[in-house]
Amino acid sequence: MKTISLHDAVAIIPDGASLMIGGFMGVGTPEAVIDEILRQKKSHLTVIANDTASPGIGIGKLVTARLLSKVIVSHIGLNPETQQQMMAGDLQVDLVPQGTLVERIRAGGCGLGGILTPTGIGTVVEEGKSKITVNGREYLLEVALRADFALIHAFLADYIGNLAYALTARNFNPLMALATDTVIANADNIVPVGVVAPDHVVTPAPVVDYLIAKA
Amino acid sequence: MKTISLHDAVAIIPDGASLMIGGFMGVGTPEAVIDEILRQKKSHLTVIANDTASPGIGIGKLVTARLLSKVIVSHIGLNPETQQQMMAGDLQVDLVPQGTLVERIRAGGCGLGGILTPTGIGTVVEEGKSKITVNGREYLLEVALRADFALIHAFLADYIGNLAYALTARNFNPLMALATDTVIANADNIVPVGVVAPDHVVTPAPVVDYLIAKA
Amino acid sequence: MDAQTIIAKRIARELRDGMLVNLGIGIPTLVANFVPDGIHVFFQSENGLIGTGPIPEQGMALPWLTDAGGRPVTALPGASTFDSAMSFALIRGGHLDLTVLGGLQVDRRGLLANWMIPGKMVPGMGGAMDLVTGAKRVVVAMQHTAKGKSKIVDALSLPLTSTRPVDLVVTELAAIAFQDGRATLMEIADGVSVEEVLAATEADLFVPDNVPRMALEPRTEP
Amino acid sequence: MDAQTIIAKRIARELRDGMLVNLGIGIPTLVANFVPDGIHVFFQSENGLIGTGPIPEQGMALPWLTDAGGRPVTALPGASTFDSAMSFALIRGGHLDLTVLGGLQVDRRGLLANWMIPGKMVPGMGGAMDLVTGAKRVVVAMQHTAKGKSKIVDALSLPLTSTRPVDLVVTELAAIAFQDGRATLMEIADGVSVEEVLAATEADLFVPDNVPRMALEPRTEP
Repeated sequence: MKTISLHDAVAIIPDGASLMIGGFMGVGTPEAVIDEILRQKKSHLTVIANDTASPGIGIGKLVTARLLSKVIVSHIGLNPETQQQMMAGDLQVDLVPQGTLVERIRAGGCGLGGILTPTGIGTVVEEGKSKITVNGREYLLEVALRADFALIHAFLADYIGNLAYALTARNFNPLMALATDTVIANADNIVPVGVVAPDHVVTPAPVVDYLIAKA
Repeated sequence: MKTISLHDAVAIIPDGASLMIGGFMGVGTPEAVIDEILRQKKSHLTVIANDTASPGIGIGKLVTARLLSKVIVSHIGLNPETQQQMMAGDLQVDLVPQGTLVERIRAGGCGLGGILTPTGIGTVVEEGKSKITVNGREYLLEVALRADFALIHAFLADYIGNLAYALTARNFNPLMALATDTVIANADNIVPVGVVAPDHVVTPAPVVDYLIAKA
Repeated sequence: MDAQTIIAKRIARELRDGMLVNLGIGIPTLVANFVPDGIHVFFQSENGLIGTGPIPEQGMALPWLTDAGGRPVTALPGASTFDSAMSFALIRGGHLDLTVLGGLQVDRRGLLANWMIPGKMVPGMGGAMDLVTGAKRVVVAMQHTAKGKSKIVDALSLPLTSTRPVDLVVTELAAIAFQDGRATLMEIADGVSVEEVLAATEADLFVPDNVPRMALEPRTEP
Repeated sequence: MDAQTIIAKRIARELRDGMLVNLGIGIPTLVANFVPDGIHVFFQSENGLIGTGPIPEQGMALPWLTDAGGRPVTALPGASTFDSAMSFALIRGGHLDLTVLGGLQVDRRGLLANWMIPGKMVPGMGGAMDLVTGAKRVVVAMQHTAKGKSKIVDALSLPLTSTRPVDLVVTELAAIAFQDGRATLMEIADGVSVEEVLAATEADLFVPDNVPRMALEPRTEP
């Protein structure tokens, strides 16, 4: 794990990269990292996240600035700009049921090839996918999802990279922290090693590649 | 959730039931529940657990008392009695790689039909199972596992059934607490509601059916 | 009483002590205002919270304690928070006793469409497909008609949410149960006749000899 | 120096700063005693711990802080604990930099057998299949021979652990690397000749022109 400046962390990300970004309607999204991506004008990004938040919030800012070519999300209902860019053909939007999205990300992080879920059977979601029957019930095979970078927001980090999250800002963050080649974490608080009880660490230090230093 | 005496909790379990029992080499196994199963002489049980511990410890006591007809575990190396009963044909032992066992239990608790794992491909573990290729890599389809009862050991419970675990006594417990029809929890400490921080609850109260009262 | 309040009060009568319940955005959220005294219900927000409490008082909100719509909420004593994998483990794994969702259309067998209007409105399914597929009981809270057209239709014209039929639809006019592939008129609202409900409903309804009034007062049994 | 110490000291030279490492039961456990000064290695116990520390002092053990063999350990500052699903997510998901395991046999291509002797000893695979399949680097720590017979064989006679070959085998006689399906004699222990290693090895070994001595002193580079 390396401690790194906000500028240098974002500078690592090339145009065209795929990013998993934590957060649920912007809650638990590393907002400072989003702002720095805007400042450095990264482009043609693919974003995997629960949703595109709202205009002016979190991933919504990236949509408005037209830095994204594709999003894989469960919900865009509270961001009319995402819908407009999708309808206009400017932004590819892959909609995935939320529980399936989270399991696909988890599978990517756990070395699993995929999972069998009953969700989506008989709906448009099943198009192009294998169906497998287990104990008389039909399931969709949903394959693992990985990305180049994970942008993680934590409430607490220690100086070797252990992370803990606060309340509903946890959401997709700990799952994404396992599912990408490079993990960049931004924490509200960085504390000395040993201060977070082992039972309260949610993301173990060794999976974090970069921890953004406090400015 | 009902608070229940140790005697009454175990009395619910019929002979022939399937039990998921938390613990890793006995650490995190609800020892008092094991002792009460012995006292009530439940028989023909199927046990799903990481291992059969050692003679005189945890699940090892059930093996020695010959109360089990089948175990689904990853490891029996530290319990010679399990090996002897297996060789003699008195106990059916299904050996499952540990990471596969935990994912099969997790799938059972999460409503998934199964998962695709690379573990076991090309070994005796693959016998009788489907192989599925995803992105050029071959995986085994391993199906979900459920049981009638989960016997859970926690460090902390509150009076509505929220559970938290201590250090390496967590292991399989929180996964098993989702994967059975009836969840019986025994905690070292039962504390007032509101005393455990929401971020530190590992097993949410609504999944616990019975909490064993302190004697 | 307005339509939303009628619907929410009726659905609150479905709550039982100890239930784990997920309320969708819109009318379903209102159900939390009518939990009967003396019972304890666990409300789950799919963004990772059990024990969702009321909207915080002025000045006491926390930006990272929110409901699934991103609005600040409170947490009741005994609340728990967790990641999205656990949240959907609870939903898909059969641990959720009741989900209350909005609907665009429900067909005569109880099949629900509630996540998109092709070419017009594509919010995405969010957690809806998992909720309908996985919850033990599914209740739809919606107005009976939209722009004069019945939302309880013979066949869906909008994309399906799940092959699992809903159990109950509650509108401002009626409560309709779906069992064995058939829609049954269970209750009619005060001041509404069976004929009015039938006229407002496109799907065939089975009408028992005696259709009671929809009760809205809190249940007193546990 | 006894065989176990030779093997453990040599494998400790594989450790690098910041690595996440899993040590199996037996000889592999000893590797933790020889971590070079100045580097920080995260030791994982697959029962749910990163930051495993030494055996506790007398009277300071806790029965629920143990290694994968159930023996009390300590936790270093910065340790974390988690459930078995997370533990194997780390192992199977490619997050583990190095795993050190015992072996019964390794074949000429590096395929490992280490979990059962049919009809004789069936401990079960525990975490071994996941560890060998998922870790970035797999090192086997074992004696070169058992009862006079080579454990580095032409073809396995015991059940396979994984189709993924191991990277390195370290014995008291030699270090042998497996790459591109071929076994290469990398290093020979002090006082041992190439001929002695070849005589004790059933599998064909590629022998480079110059085979250096196995270094056992701690690495000084980070």
